[in-house]
Amino acid sequence: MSVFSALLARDLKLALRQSADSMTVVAFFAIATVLFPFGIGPEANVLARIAGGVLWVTALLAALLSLDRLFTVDYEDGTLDQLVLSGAPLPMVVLAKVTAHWLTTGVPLIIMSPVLALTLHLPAQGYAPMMLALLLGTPTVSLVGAVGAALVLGTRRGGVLLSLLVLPLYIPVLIFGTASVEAVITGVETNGPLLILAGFAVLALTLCPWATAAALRQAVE
Amino acid sequence: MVRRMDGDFTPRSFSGSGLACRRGGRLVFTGLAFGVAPGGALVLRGPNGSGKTTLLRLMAGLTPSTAGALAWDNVPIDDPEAHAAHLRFITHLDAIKPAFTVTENLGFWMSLWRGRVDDANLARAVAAFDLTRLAAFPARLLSAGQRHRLALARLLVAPAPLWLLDEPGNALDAPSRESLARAIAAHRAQGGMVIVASHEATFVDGGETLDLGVFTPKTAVHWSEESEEAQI
Amino acid sequence: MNKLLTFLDMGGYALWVWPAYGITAVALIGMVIFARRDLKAREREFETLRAARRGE
Amino acid sequence: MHKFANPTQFMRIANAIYPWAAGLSMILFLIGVPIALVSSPADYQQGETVRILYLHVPAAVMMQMIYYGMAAGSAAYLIWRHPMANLVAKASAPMGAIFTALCLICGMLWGQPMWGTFWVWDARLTSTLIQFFIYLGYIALADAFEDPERGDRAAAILALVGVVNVPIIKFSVNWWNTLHQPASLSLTKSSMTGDMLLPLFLMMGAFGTFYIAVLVLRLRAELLSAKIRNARLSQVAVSEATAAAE
Repeated sequence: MSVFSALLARDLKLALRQSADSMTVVAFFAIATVLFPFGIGPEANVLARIAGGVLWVTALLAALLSLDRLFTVDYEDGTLDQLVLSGAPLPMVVLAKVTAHWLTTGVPLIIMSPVLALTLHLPAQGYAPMMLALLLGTPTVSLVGAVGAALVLGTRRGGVLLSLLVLPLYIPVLIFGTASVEAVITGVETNGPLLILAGFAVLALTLCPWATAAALRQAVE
Repeated sequence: MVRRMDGDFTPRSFSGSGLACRRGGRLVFTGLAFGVAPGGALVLRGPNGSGKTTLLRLMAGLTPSTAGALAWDNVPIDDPEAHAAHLRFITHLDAIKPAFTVTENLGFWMSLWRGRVDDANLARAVAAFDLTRLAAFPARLLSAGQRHRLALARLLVAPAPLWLLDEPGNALDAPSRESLARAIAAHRAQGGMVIVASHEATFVDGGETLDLGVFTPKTAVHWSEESEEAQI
Repeated sequence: MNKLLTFLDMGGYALWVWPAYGITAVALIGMVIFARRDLKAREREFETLRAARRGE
Repeated sequence: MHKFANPTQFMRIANAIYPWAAGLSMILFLIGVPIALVSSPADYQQGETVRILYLHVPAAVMMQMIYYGMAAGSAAYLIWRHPMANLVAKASAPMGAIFTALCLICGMLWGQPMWGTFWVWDARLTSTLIQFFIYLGYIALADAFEDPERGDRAAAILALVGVVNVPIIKFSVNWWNTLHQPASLSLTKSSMTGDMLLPLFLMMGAFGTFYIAVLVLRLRAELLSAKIRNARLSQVAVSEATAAAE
């Protein structure tokens, strides 16, 4: 457990020291969302109809951008070798890094989302489910993304390749994330999509750290 | 003289036998054996490409061996995580975060390996490599030699019986080599072991030498048609 | 003749049925041709390497 | 298991299978295509377009079988370090991608006359499209490393991650599809009659044996490139040794 807390504390401290990195991700989230009214037109009812989906898609892309650097820096400066040799189970190390990633990018995205939802005229009853869905969905995004980020370590075209590997795997989260917002707006009050998102999170939490650990181990071989 | 720290290790011997390793389709070495007793030192020598770094990474458990086994006290290793906890590995890369100060960098490794930061021992590790003056500076301001000393100071923040050092003398000036020699001597005096890959290991006193050139497979140098079949 | 025309017409869906079969045929034959050419090229490369080795 | 781990043994068996697979595939195509195009009846709802089904469905089956095969091979490679298993996975991936593309193209060619548009977000077509991206990801990752062994291992892990995700993606897409537009007509939902099953099975057999035959060719090529790589490596070693001796 000491490895988990030590690594989590270090990553959070680093993120705080280089807070511009997290800010950039949130700024990307904002600018990408704001592009939509320009592309689609400012009619309130059209925007309200697509608000949930737009926020989810841009949040996924923003998270993806930050995932590129999840292991790369540690890989390039030799820290990853040392972390593999930390004496603790590697999935635990992965979990610490993913938790830090979620706290420094997932949480800011959740906090930012209602502000952006305002600009898209999201109906009032949509805010709570949207934030709840992001809260349940972004951990899966970080966990699944970590597998991809570990797999592309040392490749010639890391970032683009990462999107190709990970985005198809994000589709289930996107479907149920958007559906939880839409279910409330269309009046079909249901927790089904949210429960499924929670199920995905549990599944990702049990499987992804091991897959990521396997990928990291072969990256440092 | 570096004083003993709490949570010390029990001296044990470290050995390997029948080791072979294939990298990128090439058999780097084969039939390699070595042994280090508590307090012992082993210097790895050999021409470029003879696998010094590969052997160190194999000893650390990062690279799997194609054949053979490593052992503590002649008991083969079965748990890579427990094995990793018994060693410190200094690679070509310094694993330093430029945004952190010298103390913070070392403090992280200390908390990772020992669960908490012990200021007295941390200060001692910083002093051992003559970094006290720089302790509060962010690592991004350090020169290459200073960064290397900071990486070496990691050896002292948490005790472990086996030190694996890959070319630790590079980028060090004479006084720093002295510091490294002192640290190694103190480590060995406690029953620790050192395995160094180096061209001129002036900082290791009376260690044994392992020439890796001996274990370079001859068949790989002279590609024969019989060996085609077996290789993939 | 008439029979052949009705067959080719595919009940008015010729524009979709024939391209489907055509594209599939092209893809499958392409796979075979590519695999064979690739294999031949590697065999040649290997032979030249082996010859160079013998010539030393 | 060990018998197949040896490339020479494995290829001996594979080469023995090759003429049979190639011949059988040719025969099945020669029987299956005329039945599919001529003697099988038109569907009462879809008319003659149902003939596209005899390509679409076998391609879909191949897409799935090849991916599961790749995942099994990757697992064997990661667990037992079985080199041939990985080679099979690597050689299969581009073929899987082509079958997936064929499945999509045939689905679209069927969709235009039936739905009036080439693309409808039909559950099956959508899952196929996602599967296509998963294939592309595998191929891109396997090819992205300087050291081919690293690419092999990374791609093997990805194949296993993908195989866990495929059913989840299918479930999600089906759920999403029923939520948004209950599809009234689907290429594969038409009631199968006995007359349709015969050409369907013939074409499936033809596709399957075709895959095996081409796979053997591709495996031979892959093995040769491994040998070429080794030969080049030892050439480098020889020139290094000669330089040292001089």
